[in-house]
Amino acid sequence: MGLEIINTLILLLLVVAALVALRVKDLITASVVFGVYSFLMCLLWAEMGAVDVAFTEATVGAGISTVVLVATIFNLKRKSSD
Amino acid sequence: MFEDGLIFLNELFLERLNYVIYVVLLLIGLHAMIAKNNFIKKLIGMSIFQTAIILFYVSIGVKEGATIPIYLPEHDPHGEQAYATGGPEALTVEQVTSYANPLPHVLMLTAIVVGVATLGLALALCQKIYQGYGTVEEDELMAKLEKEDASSRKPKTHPAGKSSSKPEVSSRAKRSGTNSVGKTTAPQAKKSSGARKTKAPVKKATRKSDQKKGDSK
Amino acid sequence: MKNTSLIPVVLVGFLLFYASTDFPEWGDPQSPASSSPVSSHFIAKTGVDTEVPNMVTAVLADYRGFDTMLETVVVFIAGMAVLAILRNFSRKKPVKRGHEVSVEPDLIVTNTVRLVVPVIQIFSFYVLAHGHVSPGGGFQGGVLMGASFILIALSWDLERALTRFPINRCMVVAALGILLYAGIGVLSMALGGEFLDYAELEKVLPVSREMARYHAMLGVEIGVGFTVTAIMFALYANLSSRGRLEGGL
Amino acid sequence: MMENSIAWILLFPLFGAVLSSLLGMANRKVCWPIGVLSALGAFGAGIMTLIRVIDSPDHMVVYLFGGWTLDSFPRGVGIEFRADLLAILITLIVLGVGLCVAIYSKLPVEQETPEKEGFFYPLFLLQITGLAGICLTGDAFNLYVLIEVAALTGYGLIAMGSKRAAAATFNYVILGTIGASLYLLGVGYLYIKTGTLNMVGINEFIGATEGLKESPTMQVAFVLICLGILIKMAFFPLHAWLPNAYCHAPTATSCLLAPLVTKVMIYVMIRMVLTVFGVDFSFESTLWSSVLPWLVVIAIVSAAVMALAQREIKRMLTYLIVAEVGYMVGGVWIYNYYGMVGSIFHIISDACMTLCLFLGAGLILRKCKTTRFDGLRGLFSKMPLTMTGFFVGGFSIIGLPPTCGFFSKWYLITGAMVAERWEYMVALLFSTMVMVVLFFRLIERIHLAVNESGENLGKGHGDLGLTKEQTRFSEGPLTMLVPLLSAAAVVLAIGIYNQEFVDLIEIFLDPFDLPGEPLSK
Repeated sequence: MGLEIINTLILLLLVVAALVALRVKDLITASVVFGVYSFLMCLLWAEMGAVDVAFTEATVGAGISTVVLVATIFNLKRKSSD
Repeated sequence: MFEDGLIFLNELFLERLNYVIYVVLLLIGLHAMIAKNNFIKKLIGMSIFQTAIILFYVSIGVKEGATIPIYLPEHDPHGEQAYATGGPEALTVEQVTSYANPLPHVLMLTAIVVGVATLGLALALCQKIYQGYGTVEEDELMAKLEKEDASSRKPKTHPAGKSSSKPEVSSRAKRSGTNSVGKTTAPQAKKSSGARKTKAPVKKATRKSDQKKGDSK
Repeated sequence: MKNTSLIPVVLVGFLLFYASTDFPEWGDPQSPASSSPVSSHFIAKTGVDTEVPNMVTAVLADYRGFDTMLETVVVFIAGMAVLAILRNFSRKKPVKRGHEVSVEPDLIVTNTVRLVVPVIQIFSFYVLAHGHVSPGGGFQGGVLMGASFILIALSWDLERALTRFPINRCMVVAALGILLYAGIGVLSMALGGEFLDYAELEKVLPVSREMARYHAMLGVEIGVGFTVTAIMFALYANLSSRGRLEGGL
Repeated sequence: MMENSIAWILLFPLFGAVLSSLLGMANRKVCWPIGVLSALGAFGAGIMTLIRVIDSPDHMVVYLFGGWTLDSFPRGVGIEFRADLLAILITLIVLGVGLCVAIYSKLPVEQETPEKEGFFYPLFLLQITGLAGICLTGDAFNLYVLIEVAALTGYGLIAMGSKRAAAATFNYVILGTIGASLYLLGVGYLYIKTGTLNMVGINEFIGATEGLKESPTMQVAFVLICLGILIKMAFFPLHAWLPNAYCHAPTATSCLLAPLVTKVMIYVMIRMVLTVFGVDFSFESTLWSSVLPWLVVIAIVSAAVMALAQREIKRMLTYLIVAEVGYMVGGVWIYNYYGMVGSIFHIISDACMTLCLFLGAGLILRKCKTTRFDGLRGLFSKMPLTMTGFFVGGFSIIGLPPTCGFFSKWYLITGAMVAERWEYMVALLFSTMVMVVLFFRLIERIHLAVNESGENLGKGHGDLGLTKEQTRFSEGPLTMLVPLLSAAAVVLAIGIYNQEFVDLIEIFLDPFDLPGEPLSK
């Protein structure tokens, strides 16, 4: 039962993180929140028994994707219109 | 009828929360890809869309009470048990149910890789668009593209053969052609907002340097 | 505009909710996906077929090795395409950006990185080589390795990272990774099997058919690791400097 | 070599890509020969496989990667390539077009994307790998990976052009990813219900399990897969990415992508309908199969009208592609024998004629520096061979005998008549009329000096109104002209030997229970 509560909590946080990442106007914040989203996703998968997928998501989604997004945003405008 | 509904809701929100949340995330991502104006936001939406699908696949692989798909020591092909019996043996049916299904995990490893490859490529495209047009906002880009089209068309038209129907045709062609994902904008509205906004980047360009200095540190 | 773009979203959402009423029980071991002969075979026989304890690695690199080769190719394509899009050979004139600042790298940061990078790199080798037994494998190891170079670029500057791993060498390493992967496949084809039929490698390796698969999988993972390391770093190097490969963030 | 010929179809371009990226760093000059040679090698392997397929008793060659043979392992443990007659025919078209464009690409690449040969040829060859793999694979998830291989190389190849191309590609990336992801989701739904990813395995499971055909999950899976593929093939309301992407792409890229990508996706749809879901399920899952034919009619008519509004050859051709996609999708959903034959035959012939037109447009662009209609005055007397090749493609799109376009259209119309789908037939005839108008307007302009408003600038009988400069004979370079002329020859040859192709298609369609009598019986 304890696991299910964690599961539910993560799932709800995921939706929150996704909405925040898409709503904030500052793109750096958005990409960091997206990193948080990826990491929550990674936790969820680890909990569901997909350790390899979780590992990959931790390195790629929370790591490389965020770094590459930030690197790009530094070369563009930081503010978004929506 | 009412009780059926309650049972359904209970099932939906307690046992199948994963399936609900994946659909919600997928729709959030899809909506962002279609409706967001900023390209980076579109790409974040794209990643959310893809991870939602991955979440769905991983949910398929879950088995009640099963462990991760790595052999426990007693089934390890290089473990003591295997040496004692002279080699690894196939698992029995009961033992099979004690491991999670590895196939969706494998598929999703591939999908994650494809996702990051697409993201990298799309970010490179964003930079190239920004180098060319100074914006990564869809409406501003559309306005600039229309301007560019109009100016590239003018000098080539023959002065004698310039017919009155020309501009109408070209705008019609564009309406059908340059329609993008966010094709739902009425062309009229796009034009007016574009005209308003085209002035902004000029001003911003001068301010950009100090603004960015502030941003970077 | 917001409202019209909701129409496809609502339609897709309706479809998906409609379908999910019909899914099998959550986590049911008897559901078609979990009880199908294919996944039962993976769970029951991976040890017999390949002697690899981590089923995911075995399925990834051997049973569905062709998929993984194409996945590596996708990574390679991304690197090539980013280079092709961003490199501008005709105009070499550097464009000075507003936010570029020329301060010395921070002492604490650089010294920490100096300590951390070797650890990350050794860990990435561990992840790659230990992928048969624990979570991990070529892809994760490669990403970690690439991340260590990105860390160098972040804490000093891009030039410093590029002197350690020049962009041309990146592309050579990436291509070599694919060559290694496909080469193992072709070698097994030359020895009389199908493409990627690692078991045939027993003819050149002093081990059994199962262990030949085991070792060939390691070779394949190394190939994946090569490509991913190089491309992840090349992606960062190009994206952070608009393809000019200098300055960086 | 012989028994592994299917693998070599993919391996030649793969190794060619790796080699040309490695050697291209040292010397860019070697990239083109490597590209041509590996395309040639793949084509040879394709021919070899075709011979094997025709010789084999059940017209099928199955190749199991990794040696996971069917007699000791369950089906779907490894990845399977299945070359039946349809698959190998489409593969050969892919490889042939690839070879043609590889030869053609030498000069356009040097001119339009200078110093980028080391990137162009690897991406070009991997595109061929991806498309050929899509045709051959027998595994639903492997198909997704190959679609992504083809898509990513396509993005890279298109965006190599101008900055405008990058803007067009971005839309392609977003829509293409939506399409591929929807396909992936559909495969997930299939997997949750059937527990296998192998196409034949899925089909057997659907046939063997009671009540699976009525299950909502299967229905939604079918809709999602179709939706994803329809986005990828630029079916009319979802076509927004195509015209801009192909217009602004470098010449060699548009010559490779325009004939192949949409057609290969239609092949995927046919494969899904026939092999994966089965005829019964696909055509009797009520809602979708009654909506689609009407969408097809709208698609054909509106794409034809939009093509009519264009004043530029390349852009006009892109809308023609969208209209042709409507033909082929319609042919599949007529749901009878002739429609299916017409659809498959039209994939083959449309690939050839689109190739012809785009190669011709590339040559025109090189000579005139523009593809706008008013820049083409009197081009025929300048480059007669090029224009002949171009118009062979044009006549084939209109559907004049003896080009291959006539015969495929003939089957489509026969199918529509037999199934009494009059609305589809009217749409077909309407778009044929539009194409007649389009091409004869072009012919007028290219033969005579006619200005934008249609007024002839000539002085009288026998005077075309051309200056000396405009009539000086100057054909394009040989590496570009030869592929164009051979493509034109192939268009005519397929038209003349159409019966042989139809026979092969009929052999393929024999086991599927489609309504309507086969022609040969």
